[in-house]
Amino acid sequence: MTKCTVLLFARYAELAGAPSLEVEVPEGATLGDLWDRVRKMVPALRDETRPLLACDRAYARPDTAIPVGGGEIAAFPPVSGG
Amino acid sequence: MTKCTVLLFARYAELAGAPSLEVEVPEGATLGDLWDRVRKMVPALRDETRPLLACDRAYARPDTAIPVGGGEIAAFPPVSGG
Amino acid sequence: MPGLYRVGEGKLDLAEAVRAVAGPDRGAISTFLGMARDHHAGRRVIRLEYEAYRPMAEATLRTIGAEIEQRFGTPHIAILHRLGVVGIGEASVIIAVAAAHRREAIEGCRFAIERLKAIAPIWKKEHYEHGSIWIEGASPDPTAT
Amino acid sequence: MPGLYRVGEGKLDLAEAVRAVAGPDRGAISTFLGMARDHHAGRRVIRLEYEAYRPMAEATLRTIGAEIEQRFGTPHIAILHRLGVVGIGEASVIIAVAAAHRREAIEGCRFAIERLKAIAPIWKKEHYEHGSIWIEGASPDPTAT
Repeated sequence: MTKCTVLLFARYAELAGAPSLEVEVPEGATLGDLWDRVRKMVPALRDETRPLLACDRAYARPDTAIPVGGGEIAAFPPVSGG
Repeated sequence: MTKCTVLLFARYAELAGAPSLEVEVPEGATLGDLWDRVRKMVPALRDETRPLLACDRAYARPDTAIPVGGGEIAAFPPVSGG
Repeated sequence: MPGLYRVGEGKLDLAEAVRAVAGPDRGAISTFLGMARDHHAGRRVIRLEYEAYRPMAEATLRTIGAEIEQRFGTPHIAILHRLGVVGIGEASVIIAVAAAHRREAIEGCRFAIERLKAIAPIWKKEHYEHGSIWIEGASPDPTAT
Repeated sequence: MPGLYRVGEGKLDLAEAVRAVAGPDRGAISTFLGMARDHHAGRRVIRLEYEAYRPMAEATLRTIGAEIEQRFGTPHIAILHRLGVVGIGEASVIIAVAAAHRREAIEGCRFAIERLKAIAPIWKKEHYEHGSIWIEGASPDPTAT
């Protein structure tokens, strides 16, 4: 199992009540797998089926493999800066 | 005859050696007639056959009649502000 | 690389952004200021609040700068985004792009604000007299560029 | 009518232009600065000098402002043009347009500089180390609009 920290922002952080979560996923898991795990852990996030995902500070698709060692993973709603 | 003051700007003023000229034109003359007169009076402006013309601070075509009393007439080269 | 990219607390200063991009070989500077507005969708807004995934947001602004340099040929770019509470009438974002000619400066500046809104991981919360709401953009896929 | 229109001597102040257009109901401000550049067509420029048919130039700037209001729906416009000697790196023209939304501010500002260059009776003289020359625009007919 790989231990990952998932950073959450804006509404996701408010729903989770925390700016990050620790999650364990099997070797070879994808970002999508990780997010499915988060949705099971945090009922308030259950309906968030299409988050934006980032791996090591770059946008990544759900089928991206989690880097060895976990990397820096983030999940967040559509952006609204400006 | 109507006595008109023609304001000149930029290169035209330099060529004429003055920022304005006094010109007399017949009643009913147009801006184009006035400019032809200027070109005869000032040899340095002889080749300036297509000036921009303004009457009372608005662009005007050469076939525009000179207002009764003369108005405020100006002639100048293509603009280059900005 | 020239350029000024910052995401952080504190009032934004247009003069700082202009100074960062100006220079004797540049005939044009285009700037954009995003200002906190007192209404949205018919509702009175009393203040804004911004949050960012800060290191990724700063990296994103630098990426946008690199895109501008490639597309418009000028590296003279400043992109500043404020975080935390932004009072009505204050700037939440300031962009400045300088170039030899106006086309590159104007189009580079416009490109910057459009890209920032589409891909920078920054979120705006609108506060009303009663309650507040996170605004969420339409961008379904910031990676599709 | 709101709006700030001026043609005259003295350094231009971007902050003044922004203050003149800003307000709590405006979410976007777009500005343009035309800067005196140190080269033109391969030749080193040591300073610029501007002359205007001043009353007509100011009237023209107001006309451009009215065109912007009609096309882009915002009256919050500042157009300032400097006359006389303008040192390299200094601004010869500053435009600011504010609107509720960015599209109107950005397109209004761009419209302003394009129109100003096409129709405002203002002329630029470039000074070189040896000699100077009046620049003349391409505009054959400013009345054809």
